[in-house]
Amino acid sequence: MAQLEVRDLHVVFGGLRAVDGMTFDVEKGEILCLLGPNGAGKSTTLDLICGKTQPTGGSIRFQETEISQMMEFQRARLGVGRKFQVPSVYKELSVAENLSVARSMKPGIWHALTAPAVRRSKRMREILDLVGLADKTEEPAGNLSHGETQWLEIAMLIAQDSRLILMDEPTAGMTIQETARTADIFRSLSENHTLIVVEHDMSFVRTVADRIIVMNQGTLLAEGSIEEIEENEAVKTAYLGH
Amino acid sequence: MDVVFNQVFAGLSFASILLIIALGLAIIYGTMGVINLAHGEFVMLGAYATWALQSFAGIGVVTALPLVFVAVAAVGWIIEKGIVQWLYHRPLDTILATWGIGIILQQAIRMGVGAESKFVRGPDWLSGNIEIGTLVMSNYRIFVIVFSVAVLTGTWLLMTRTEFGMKLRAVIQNRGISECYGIEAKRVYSVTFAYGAGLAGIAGALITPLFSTIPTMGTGLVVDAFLVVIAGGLGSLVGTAAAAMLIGEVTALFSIVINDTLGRIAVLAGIILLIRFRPRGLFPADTRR
Amino acid sequence: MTNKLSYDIIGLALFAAVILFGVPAFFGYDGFELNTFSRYLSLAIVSMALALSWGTAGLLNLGQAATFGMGSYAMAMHLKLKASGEGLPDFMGWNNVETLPALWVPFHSLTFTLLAGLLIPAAVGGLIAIFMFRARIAGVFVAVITLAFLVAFQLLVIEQQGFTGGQNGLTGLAQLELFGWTVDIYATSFYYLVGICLMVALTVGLYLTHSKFGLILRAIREDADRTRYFGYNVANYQTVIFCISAGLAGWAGMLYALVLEFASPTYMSVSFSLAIVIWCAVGGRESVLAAAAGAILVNLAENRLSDVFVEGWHMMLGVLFLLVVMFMPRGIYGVIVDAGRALRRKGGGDAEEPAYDASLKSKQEG
Amino acid sequence: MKRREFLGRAGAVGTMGLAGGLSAPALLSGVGRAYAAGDDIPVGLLFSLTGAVAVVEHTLHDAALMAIEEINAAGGIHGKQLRPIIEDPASDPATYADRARRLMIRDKCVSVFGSYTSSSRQAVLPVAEQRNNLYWYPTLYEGRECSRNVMYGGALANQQQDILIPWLVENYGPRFYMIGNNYVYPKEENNYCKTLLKDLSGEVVHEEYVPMGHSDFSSVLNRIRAEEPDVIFSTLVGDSDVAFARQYHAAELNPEKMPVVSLTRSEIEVKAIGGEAAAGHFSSAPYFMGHESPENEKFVEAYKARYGADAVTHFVNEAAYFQVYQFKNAMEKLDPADVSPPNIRDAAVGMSMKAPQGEILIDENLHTHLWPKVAQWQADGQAKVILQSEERVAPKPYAAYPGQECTGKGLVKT
Repeated sequence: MAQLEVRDLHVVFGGLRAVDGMTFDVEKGEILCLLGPNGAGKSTTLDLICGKTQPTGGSIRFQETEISQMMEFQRARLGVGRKFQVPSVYKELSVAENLSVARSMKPGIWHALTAPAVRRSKRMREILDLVGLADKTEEPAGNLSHGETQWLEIAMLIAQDSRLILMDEPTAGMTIQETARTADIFRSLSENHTLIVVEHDMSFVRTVADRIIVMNQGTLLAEGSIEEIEENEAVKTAYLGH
Repeated sequence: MDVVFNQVFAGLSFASILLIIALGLAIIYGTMGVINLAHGEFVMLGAYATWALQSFAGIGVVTALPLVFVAVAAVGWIIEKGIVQWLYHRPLDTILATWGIGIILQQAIRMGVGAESKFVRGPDWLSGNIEIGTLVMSNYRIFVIVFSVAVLTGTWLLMTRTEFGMKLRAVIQNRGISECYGIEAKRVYSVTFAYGAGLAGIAGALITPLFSTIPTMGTGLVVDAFLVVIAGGLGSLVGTAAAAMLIGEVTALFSIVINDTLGRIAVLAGIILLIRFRPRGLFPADTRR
Repeated sequence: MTNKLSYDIIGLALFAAVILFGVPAFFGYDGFELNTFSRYLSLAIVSMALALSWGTAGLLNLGQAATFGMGSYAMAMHLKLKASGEGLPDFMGWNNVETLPALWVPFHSLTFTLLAGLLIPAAVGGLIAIFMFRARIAGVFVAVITLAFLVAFQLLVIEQQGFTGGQNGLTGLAQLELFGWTVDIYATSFYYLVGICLMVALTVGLYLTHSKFGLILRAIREDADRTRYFGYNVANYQTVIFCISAGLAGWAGMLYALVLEFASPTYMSVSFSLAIVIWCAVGGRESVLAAAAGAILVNLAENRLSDVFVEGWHMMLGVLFLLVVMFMPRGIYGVIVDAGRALRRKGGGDAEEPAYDASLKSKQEG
Repeated sequence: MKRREFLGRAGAVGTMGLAGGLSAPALLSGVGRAYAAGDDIPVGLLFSLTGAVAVVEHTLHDAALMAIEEINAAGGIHGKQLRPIIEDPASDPATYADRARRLMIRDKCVSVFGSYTSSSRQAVLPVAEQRNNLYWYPTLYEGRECSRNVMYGGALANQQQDILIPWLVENYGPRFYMIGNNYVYPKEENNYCKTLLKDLSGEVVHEEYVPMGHSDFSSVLNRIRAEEPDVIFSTLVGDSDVAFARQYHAAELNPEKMPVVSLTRSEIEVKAIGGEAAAGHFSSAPYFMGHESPENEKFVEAYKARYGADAVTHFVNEAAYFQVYQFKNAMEKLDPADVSPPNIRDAAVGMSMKAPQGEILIDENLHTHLWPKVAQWQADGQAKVILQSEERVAPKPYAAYPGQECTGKGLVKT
């Protein structure tokens, strides 16, 4: 049984078939990269999995549970995490508070009512060290640089500890060094987590991807390892415009 | 049965007044997302401007309309320039700021003109009624209905047929991109706010001969007008017109079936439900904001 | 965070010292002055309740006066029944109501009344919240719906004269008897009762804002969608804070009815509801302490200035409010925080704490 | 904590009320002083100078203040000047309660004159009773109240309707349409009217109540058209009354066929309605500005001299005026050492005086014996008295409720 099974997924926006019959599996611990030209439906696919968008048809099974009709927070509680294209940290909250929000093993109200806003745990310390924000815990996230904001967001994903992490262009705007470091982190993440990554940076994809799916006009165009994809004629035609 | 026809007319009359007030509000809200709680005070200013023109210059209500429009639009323009434009990124705070403006305008009138009700004469040539069988329609109210339709049409033409309207719609769609094409969004906002205020002024001028002209006259109307705007759908003129009609008629008909108060409560409850289940209103405009 | 917590605890202690010891001593335990002040204290509770939903969770509840009014009516109903003895409350007779409505019967009991004044507003607030937040209504729509609810509710209370006393409200009330103690509203003990209620409310408010619950609410205020993807049921969080805020408002309403010795539909008017918003904004919506202080300060100013500037007072209030919204969106609290930071920067340099300037940019509704 | 002692008409001056604050000579602080033990007699004036009812209450304030100054100019009471302490309750019941406490507790006024609406009287009542003070209330009201701490100067249902209703039935017909604002006064007046109509075999074709401040009467007028009543019996107040009268006129209904008979419309509402629209309709009250008596001539003249030629007197500010004189007469009967609110009350009972409306008397139930009149409005905004009660009518606050009576010992159930 694959960890995530997507079957014949459809969504229509005002006549536009944004995702049109996607079927694929994702195995536990895998890093899957989604490629495709703009408007191919990559981000929409992530939206459908995390619940931002409701599908018009098809099924999504996560760890053998049908999740396609669930609310976002219910999916999140099952272990589906999402990082958006636009960095979305809480600018008004401090770094430590951001992580505390992200650390949501017990998202219920009763727990929230009895817990302090920030609990300084060993795990938190480790995560902050990992992303290099240990000396900025009290800083409001709004004051961080663009790169630091990206790191904070990744730290939040680690803190959230989702089994399946959906990422939309995680390296956008990063320097080469930062990208490399991100790749390292992804590799270490995939020991315990499954990742689906939408990414344009091919060198990054080459370093991290276990498997690649290429999408075009809402459908699955090709699937396979990086080498297989680079050889695929259909991909060349559609994606590279030859 | 006679009562029903007369009530339909009464509802139409109420709807026409609501429409003119709501139009200004709808344009301001649709364009800038500003909940203008001072709108009722613009209506009140229009009424007082009419009163002043009539008592000091002998100008009749109908002749005064363009002057009142310009006067209240000018006030709106100043308020936009001085206060509202600084708050566009804080929509919740515009509610509070415009409430403050409302208090100030009301108090200014109270202190400058006095709190007592002012008397404004309706135009003589519109006094009297048209009677068709048992249906009695006041000429002045017919005039208000016709005028409101004219204002609606005029606004629609302005939005769709003029360069300003084109710019306005462009800014509503996407402010950033419009500015790249050389549209001065700030200017468009000022003019729009002034236009909306001017329409409220006209509404005030039209209702003074019917109601009492007092500093608080606008406060009650603004809640209704707001609900019209939201029920109609953001930035949709057709929606605003339809919602005004609906609310006017439903209020009028409820008021004979139950009574005025319960009718009003029922309408309020209906609108709350509408917002809940159709947050984009009856006729949402096809814009992504 | 711990810093902030310790400041808040110091703030609460100072506040308690001023209210419980400073004020009575300043007025020489004069019954009239303390009675006037206990009115402000009950208003401070409703203001801090608004700070919880508005400041913490970003939900501008323009219908706060409705739940406040419910509390005041609950208390007044009990005292009216007490004053009427075996008979019907007088106004029911005037409206040709022959038997005591079922709604009124349980208010014979003081325990029920005290619970009802807290729980009925909380339940009503909760219902409205569920209604709105399940549909993900946010931003200005929350303000509009709560405002419309307030208008409708006040109309209903005035309309149903036989049950509510209509325009005149509930008057001619008995004195409250609390565990054998007859409450004299001009006594110092009554002032302490109200003062302690305020302190309890503030403690609850501070606890909430410093708990993870408060943190999640601030996260929701900033980005509700993002918070959902962390697994938090946003609607539930919003509903709970709305309930708590409404319950506290109801409690404040009960005290207010005691202080003024009547309940009136004007407690549920739009202008009163917006006055609560003004107090909260002037003090500072982010802090329950500041919001409470704002209510006391504005009311004190009104008391002292409104008979000097009879007509001008309303104008001054409007201008003050406008200035606060435009230039001090965080209220007096914001000014103090900024000043404190500037002072520290000047002195130490290392303890630099960055500005939260962007902090009040509410999210534009989509 | 400086206090404005003597405001004059600051509120009406229209410009900043600052003038009022500055014109305040800080006299002695009132705290800690026994009743009237000082050099002057502190009395409270509690009329709204701002807010929704300020238009009416300001005229009450003006009349009461004029009476106080007349008394002071004539040498005061037992050589002591009256010291009016003015508070503005801003048309808000909560503020009435607050300001009443200031006057009765902090300032130790021996009496407070104030207010127009029922809700404001109700807000003042708890403190007046608790402190055993005296509240002089000049307004017509719904009755069914029997407080020993309120001096009621206005007309009760029986004083407004007993001569009116039979006359209407006789001259216009028995079919009444009742319209009023939704609160206790209109309901009580209508209850009483219905008992009168029953004996005259009249009928009520429709009875309805609109919210306070309601201003669109299209539906009401449609119903009136459909019902064609003989009389429109109105208890609309303030702005609602103004809007109704205007719209009635604009709808070209005929006052000769269907007159609006109002218990609440006075010169002040007619001023806002416009004489033309008010002409031909009726009001019932114990006083109209056009009433001919030497006392009234003097009152109107003084009032106009003080507040301008277009100022109007009406049946509520006449009472606000004469109540101050009733207070003075009672005070004069008392030994200065005995001055206290309950003693003033006891001294006032049974006392009669010549008021602008005629010779009036304070009943032992603290209400006033008055001279009911019915008047028709003219195009010039004045009322022409066309029917006057031949005798002074005693106040019966429980007239519509047999078995209950308000006496000098409070409410008695028989």
